[in-house]
Amino acid sequence: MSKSSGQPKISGLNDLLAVAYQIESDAVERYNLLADQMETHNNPELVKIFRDLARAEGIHGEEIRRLAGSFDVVSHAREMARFGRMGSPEEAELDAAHYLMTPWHALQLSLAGEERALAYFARIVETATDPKVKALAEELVEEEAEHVNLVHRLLRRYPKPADSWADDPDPPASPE
Amino acid sequence: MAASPSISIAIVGSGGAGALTTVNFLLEVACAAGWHGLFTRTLGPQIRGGEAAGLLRLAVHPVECLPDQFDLIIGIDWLNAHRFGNEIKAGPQTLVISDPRGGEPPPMVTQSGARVVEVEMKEIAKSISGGRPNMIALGIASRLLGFTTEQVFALIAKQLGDKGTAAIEASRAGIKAGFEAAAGIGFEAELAKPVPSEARRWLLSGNEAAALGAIRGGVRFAAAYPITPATEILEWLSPNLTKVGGILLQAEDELAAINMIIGSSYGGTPALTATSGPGLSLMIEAIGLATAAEIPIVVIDVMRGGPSTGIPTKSEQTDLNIAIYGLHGDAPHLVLAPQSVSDSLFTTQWATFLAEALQTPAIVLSDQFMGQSRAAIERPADVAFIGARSVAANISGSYKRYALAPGGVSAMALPGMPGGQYTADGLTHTELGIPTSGAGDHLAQLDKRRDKLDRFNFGDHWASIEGSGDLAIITWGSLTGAAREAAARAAADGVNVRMIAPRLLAPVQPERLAAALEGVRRILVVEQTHGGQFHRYLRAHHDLPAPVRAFHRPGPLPITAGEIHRAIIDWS
Amino acid sequence: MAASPSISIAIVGSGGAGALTTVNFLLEVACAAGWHGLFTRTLGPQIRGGEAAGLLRLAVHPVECLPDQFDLIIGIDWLNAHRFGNEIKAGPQTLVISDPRGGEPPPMVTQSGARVVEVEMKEIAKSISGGRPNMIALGIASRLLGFTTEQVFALIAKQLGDKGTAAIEASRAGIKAGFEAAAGIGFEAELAKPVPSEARRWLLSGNEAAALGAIRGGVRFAAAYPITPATEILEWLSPNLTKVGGILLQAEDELAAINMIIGSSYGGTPALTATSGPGLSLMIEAIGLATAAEIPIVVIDVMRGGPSTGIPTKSEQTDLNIAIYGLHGDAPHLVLAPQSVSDSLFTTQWATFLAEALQTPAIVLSDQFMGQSRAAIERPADVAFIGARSVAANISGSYKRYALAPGGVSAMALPGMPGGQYTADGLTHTELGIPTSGAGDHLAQLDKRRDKLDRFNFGDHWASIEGSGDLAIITWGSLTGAAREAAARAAADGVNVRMIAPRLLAPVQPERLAAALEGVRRILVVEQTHGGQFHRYLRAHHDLPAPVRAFHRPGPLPITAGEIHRAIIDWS
Amino acid sequence: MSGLTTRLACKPADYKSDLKPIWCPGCGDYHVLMSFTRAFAQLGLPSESIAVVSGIGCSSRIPAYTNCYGFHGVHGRSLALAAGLKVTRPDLTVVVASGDGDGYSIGGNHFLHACRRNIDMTYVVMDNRIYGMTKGQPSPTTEPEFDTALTPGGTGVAPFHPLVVALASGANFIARCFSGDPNETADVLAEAIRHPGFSFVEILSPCVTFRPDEKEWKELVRPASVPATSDQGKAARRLMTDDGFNLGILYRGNRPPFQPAVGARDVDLTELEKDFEL
Amino acid sequence: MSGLTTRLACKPADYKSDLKPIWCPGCGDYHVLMSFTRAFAQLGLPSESIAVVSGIGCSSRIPAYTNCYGFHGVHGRSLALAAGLKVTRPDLTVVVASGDGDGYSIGGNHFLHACRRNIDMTYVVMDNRIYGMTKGQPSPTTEPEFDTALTPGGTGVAPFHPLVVALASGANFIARCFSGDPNETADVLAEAIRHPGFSFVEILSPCVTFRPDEKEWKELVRPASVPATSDQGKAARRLMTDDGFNLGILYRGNRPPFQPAVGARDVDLTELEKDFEL
Ligand SMILES: Cc1ncc(C[n+]2csc(CCOP(=O)(O)OP(=O)(O)O)c2C)c(N)n1
Ligand SMILES: Cc1ncc(C[n+]2csc(CCOP(=O)(O)OP(=O)(O)O)c2C)c(N)n1
Ligand code: SF4
Ligand code: SF4
Ligand SMILES: [Mg+2]
Ligand SMILES: [Mg+2]
Repeated sequence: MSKSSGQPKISGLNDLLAVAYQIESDAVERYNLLADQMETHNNPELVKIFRDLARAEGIHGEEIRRLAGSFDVVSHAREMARFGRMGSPEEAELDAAHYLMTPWHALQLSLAGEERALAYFARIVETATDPKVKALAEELVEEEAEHVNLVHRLLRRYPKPADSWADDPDPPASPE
Repeated sequence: MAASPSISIAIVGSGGAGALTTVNFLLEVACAAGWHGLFTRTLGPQIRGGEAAGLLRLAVHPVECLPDQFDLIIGIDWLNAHRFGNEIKAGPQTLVISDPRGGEPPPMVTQSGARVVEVEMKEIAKSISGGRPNMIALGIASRLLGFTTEQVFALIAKQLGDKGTAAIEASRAGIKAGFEAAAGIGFEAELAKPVPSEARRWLLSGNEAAALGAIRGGVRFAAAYPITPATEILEWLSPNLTKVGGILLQAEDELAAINMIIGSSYGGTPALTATSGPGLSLMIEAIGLATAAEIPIVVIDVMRGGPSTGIPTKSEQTDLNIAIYGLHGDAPHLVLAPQSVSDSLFTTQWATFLAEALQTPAIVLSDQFMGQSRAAIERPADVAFIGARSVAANISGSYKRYALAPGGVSAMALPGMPGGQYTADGLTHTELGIPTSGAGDHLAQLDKRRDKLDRFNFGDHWASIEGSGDLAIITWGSLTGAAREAAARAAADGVNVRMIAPRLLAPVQPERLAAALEGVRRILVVEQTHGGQFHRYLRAHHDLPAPVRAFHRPGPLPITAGEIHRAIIDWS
Repeated sequence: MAASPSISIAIVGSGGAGALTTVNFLLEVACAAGWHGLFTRTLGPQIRGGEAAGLLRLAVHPVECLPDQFDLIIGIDWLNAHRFGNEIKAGPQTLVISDPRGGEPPPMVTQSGARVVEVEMKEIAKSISGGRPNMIALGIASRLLGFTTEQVFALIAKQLGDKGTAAIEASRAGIKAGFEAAAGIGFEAELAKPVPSEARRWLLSGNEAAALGAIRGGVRFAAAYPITPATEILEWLSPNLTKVGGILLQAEDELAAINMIIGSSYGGTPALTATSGPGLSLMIEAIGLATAAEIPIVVIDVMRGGPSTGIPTKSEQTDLNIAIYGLHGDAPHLVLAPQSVSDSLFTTQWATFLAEALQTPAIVLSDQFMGQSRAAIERPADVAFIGARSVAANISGSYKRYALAPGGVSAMALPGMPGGQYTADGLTHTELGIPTSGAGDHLAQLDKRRDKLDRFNFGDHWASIEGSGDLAIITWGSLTGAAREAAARAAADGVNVRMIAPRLLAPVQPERLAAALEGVRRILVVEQTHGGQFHRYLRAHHDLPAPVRAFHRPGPLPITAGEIHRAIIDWS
Repeated sequence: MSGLTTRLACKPADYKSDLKPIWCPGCGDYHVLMSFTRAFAQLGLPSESIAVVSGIGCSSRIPAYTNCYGFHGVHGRSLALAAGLKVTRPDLTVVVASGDGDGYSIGGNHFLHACRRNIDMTYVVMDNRIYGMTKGQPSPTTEPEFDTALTPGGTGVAPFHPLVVALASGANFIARCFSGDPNETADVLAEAIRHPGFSFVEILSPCVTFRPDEKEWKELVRPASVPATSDQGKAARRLMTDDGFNLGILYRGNRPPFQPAVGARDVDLTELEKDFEL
Repeated sequence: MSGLTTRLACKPADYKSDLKPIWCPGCGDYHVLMSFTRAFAQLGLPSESIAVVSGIGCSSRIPAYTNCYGFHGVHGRSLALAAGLKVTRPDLTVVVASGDGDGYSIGGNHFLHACRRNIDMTYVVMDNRIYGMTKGQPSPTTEPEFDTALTPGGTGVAPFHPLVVALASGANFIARCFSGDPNETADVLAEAIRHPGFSFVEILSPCVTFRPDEKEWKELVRPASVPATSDQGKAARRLMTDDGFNLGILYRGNRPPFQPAVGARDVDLTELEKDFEL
């Protein structure tokens, strides 16, 4: 399927702030959703990882809100920051989730998100005409790059699991 | 403590922990060593990754019910285990092995007074390449139960043969580590030595047993619409019917499934469908058609918690009413209930035989507990109940499909037979099958259909009747095992109890029940319903010769021998 | 011979002869003159042109059952009339008017000892331009019954007003000719003078009465799938619901119909469907859903001969079992039965009220006899039973749809109410409506649904209780009228009989029945089934305090007062 | 069509039973009965090798009027019953008879799935656009403005397209006939029976009693102007847009019929026990 | 769509309940839930003015996961239940959620007739070509060769074309979506809700547990290359021949929705008695 998509149009600093905020808050929501799933499906290690990731993204979001000062990024984001087909760049892909997934998988998801966010802001850096927008975008690129590095570092602690990671000797259930 | 004739183990662990597989391994090891056993699963609402527990009871004799309490409970982890509530009863005698990294044991354990021993199963597993905590649990349990590593390894080699040597090695290492971890743990319960026996033994579920029984009885066509907890019957039948020249068709819904089997049987091929409460509801209209048109069919209803969608994964006996009384009009038909995993084979086979012999629908009331439990049983004997309906031969002159034959059963022409052409009909009909609204024909055909059931000699299989006390337990279905055990315990207390469990629920056998109740002075009716359906049903059709107490409660928790025992003592 | 309080007429004729219309005219003439009456039709299997008979009983008091025998039988023709078998009983007292060109009178007439008078109705009609033999029959009957030509002409003018003067003239001429033809015929039976009364009177069928009762009780939505003999309920409702702001939707099948009414009621609009046995069978699953999800609905089952397609045009009481016991799981719900054409209104209204008050399905068991008979009745009083379910108001905090309220009935939020959002569910659920398989929740909700029915005070309407003898007839439904008449006849013989006819069949009212049976020494259970369903049902739920005889037989012939009277005498 | 040997020189009368129809004189179903017996005679099938299966309705009364094996089942379920019969008795010729209420209203789901399943049988719907047996309620093919007691002023609901539904569901042979032309109908029926897989024949069969207006049909029907296609896309478009009065074989597919092998049955059942042995 | 006034500035989260889905992580239905809440937020509907009605299946669990009024009824009957609700409560927005088993197998008949009836509601089928809830049996859309325990080696039965069936039965709006694109799906859903009459949205929603092969769907789906048509003949041909992976609004009809007038209810009931008076 084509990965083209409608993306919010950035026509000023406030727009970028709003979009950046929205990206983080979408990511928070997504990580929390994944954490909920892991809670329901009895994978406590992953619950913790996703909650941590959500918390981290939440902190970024708050930073952006602080950056915006008195401007209400939250409602501005709701009005203009709608992403098309592939969704918000930093959202972890839901369909990659698995009840037996390991920290390595979670970090792969996170890495992909950070990389998409990095690419997204990098494109704004390239295309922006408004210097203030460009400057903020550069800052965001740097930050995302830092996140990418952080995830890479974390990944060293969690090597790729064996191919049998999803093996479940027990059969599925049929609750209805 | 002296060796006990039975011992019970529960292993708890959430999705992926392999709790169920472990219990299954334990069962197989025990069976290979000559013990009997019964294995039930209990699961959370998730399809994958839910909390799970395997409940196992091993014994020197065949096992038909769960224990009152577990002797050994192993928590590989306790995530969401509180959802099992009272399903896994522990007591001060219980030994609990708990992985401290697997969360808090639930109240059912901590409040029971059970002795809890912590073993870091996950950590131990990590130290083994490819190690899994459930193999540690298997090792622990095996040692505590008195199995040898050789016994367990032999099974592993057989079961994991196709997983490669690395997997087998990892499992062996895990089991060994489990054995070591169990070394210092005292466990008082001890299972008595198996009783040597020459009997060939099987390990299977009630659903599988019922399916095999149907084939033995002659079924060669099945129509399937999946529903929990009956699906396994259909899934077992599908490849196995093919092996015996039969066919299974997946239907679009239960309305289609029931009509498909009527079509098959009309054509001469004995046919079956299996379902549960919601599906049975949808089949009601056509079961009435089969009754009126005198087409033999077998409908297995694996009961689950009701009403409506209810609790699909748990057992109850609450489809008794619909099975017996559910058809509109006066529509006598057969209702039978197996009494154990093993008896599921016999009763379903017999039901098939009876349906064919009496040209009428037979509803077989199994339940989730019996249907989905796996038990080690002695191979059921081959019995002579093989469906052979009365088929018309050498038809000459005008053929009367619904002739008023003496026993009520008239010979059936099958499509293809010259001269036998008739139209099967759900309308009130004459002996020729022609629609009529005449009072005489209506009455004659109603009499015919009633009499063929009432006058048939069902023989001794109609019920299990055991013991001779003046207190009689009347129960049915999968509660028979628990009632039998309760009676044995009461006998040990000096209270003689008679147990009567009808396998044939309809048509009623009033003389036979009266004879079975001769001399009885107290009656205890035991059933797993909220409304006391079985009790009401007994009252409706029998003059019970002594005061009655009705002990009944709904699911989802199985009624235990202990509960029945208490009810006996209270009523003695 | 003294004037009799009731007199019965049957007019027989095949397709086109107008037998039914003639009887209807007679009924209307009699009603206009102040008598009461009950009119039943009986028909051959053809859709058009079949043999038909109109059976009419006129009386000074409201009529609720057919006679044992007819006083006057007019055969416009006798083509295929033998098919009516015993439906039109004649005896030596009977006068039969027969057209010699209409074929041989059937054995039921010729073997009865009845006096047969030949009148060439067809020939007489031919002599009149536009004349029809049924108008001759109308004239004959009218004169024999003692009506005047003016009375008959007045009706003709009203009924045929839109057919033009030629048609009216032809009819008048025919009637006059009939009067003349009857001049010489002696007829001993004489109907007593009507009892003057100020009561407003209606002429309607039980099906119409039930439909009006439903609307009075609050029904504003109906879903329809046609089936004999319930279709008239739906056909009457369709235009009439529109008049009161309601809607009728034709469904694709009964599965849809029942689910549609559940949807309507969930949204707050009281709803109904009407069907007969085969359709009820298909509704069973969803009635269970409504029970579990606590959605009030009303299902009218107009019973016909069963099982299966059975005898669609004839009456039986054989859907009692399915109505009471037909749901899978433990699923208590309401079952009610009207006792006459007139009572169809009250009972259906009350059923609607109760369903709404108790948030549960109500099945109303009418039957073909009551449903399709037309009767002159006194306008039933307006009663206060207007559905008003407990609706949640001012919801704040978390809304518990299935809260364990003291009476078992919890307030229902309706879509659109802020804060009341919940999901109705057929799965076992918590008070919030969330699916669960917990034993505690399951039991609590089963208790709730049982208790709300058991603890409700249904008041005196639960049964008709009449008389005070020590022999009690227990009966139900449309047999109440015949039983009442039998009791009256027995009283005339000096045998005092108590009649108990429960209008509320479920939940059972054991204390009330016990009180009603105080002092009784013999019990006669009367019902129209083959299997004795009602008798079994009474045994199941009540300790009947005296010896019981069960008098039951299937349809299609209605059970008469005479038969019940005989059974009383035999048992006294 | 069955593998039973055919009988020579069969007359249509050989396929009629002695039972006299309860149908109203003038009913289109008399013609349909005639077409049945002519088609059977044309195919020379032994009458005992044919099973005629139906539901409930005037049209569904047809089995007992033939001299074949018959099943007059419950309302709307004939196709399911026939499926169970045919897969276990592939030697029989199975013809299913239905009405527009029985087949398209209550029986709609089985129609979808019978088409999909493509078992070798012939499905005949006598469409009179009304419920005859229950005295004139609208069916799924009734015109939205047609007035009835149950739906005064009409249902307001558009009729559906049974032939397109059949096509979309996988029917292998789709034809429309008019009862008033029993010879042509017999030919199409014979062709439908011969065609492997699920054949669907919609027969316009007027109800003189509740739809006297349908007498006009004989003026409206016409043979389809183009021959049968086997192109599903083309057929879909054509059937979706036709006016319901084009007659003939309109679609003829070539999906192989569904027939699981019926194996030898006298096998040793102990084979099945192996899985269970300890 | 309902006439209730819409609320401004609704967030998708406002339409989610606290209940945690039992769905397997990775299941497409999580995305569908997201699309539901986004569509509702986009339309700004008060959550209490929406009713989500379903049958039984994994997909049918969705009502309780929204913060709307919900009905989790019996298997296959959601459309009928919803019809009774919507005609008597035209003020509500009614969305019906189903699976390919619930909707096309047991529920097939109501699908046909809901399309015909054209009541203003939106019907969403989460098609994963399998029975998820009962552990992997084939549905009407399952490929014939797909192997399952119940049908070893496959059913051998061709899948049917739900979109053509919908069209032939009278659906007024027909779309196909992919769960993996929840924004696009939300847009289509919002459009479907807005569209008067019966709107049918088939959402390809992979079952990771019993159909891991469906992960490939994201590579197969593509926006339809032509815009929605309102020409039934064209639509029939196009839908009959497409490969099942063309996404978007594929047919948009303009039949007026069916909604009998709901009149004033406080009328004098004695009016009704006139017919009976002697
Ligand atoms: C379950 C059930 N519902 C309803 C009926 C009543 N019924 C009998 S025939 C019929 C409709 C028949 O219409 P159609 O199939 O078009 O046949 P026709 O009489 O027009 O030939 C109905 C609704 C029934 N017999 N069974
Ligand atoms: C009457 C009835 N028959 C069968 C079932 C069992 N059942 C529950 S869900 C289901 C199939 C669900 O498949 P689908 O609609 O595709 O949903 P999915 O789980 O794939 O989302 C079945 C057969 C039931 N609950 N009720
Ligand atoms: S009612 Fe109509 S369909 Fe039925 S027999 Fe008469 S004419 Fe034929
Ligand atoms: S079984 Fe399949 S459809 Fe059901 S929740 Fe799991 S992934 Fe989803
Ligand atoms: Mg018709
Ligand atoms: Mg599915």
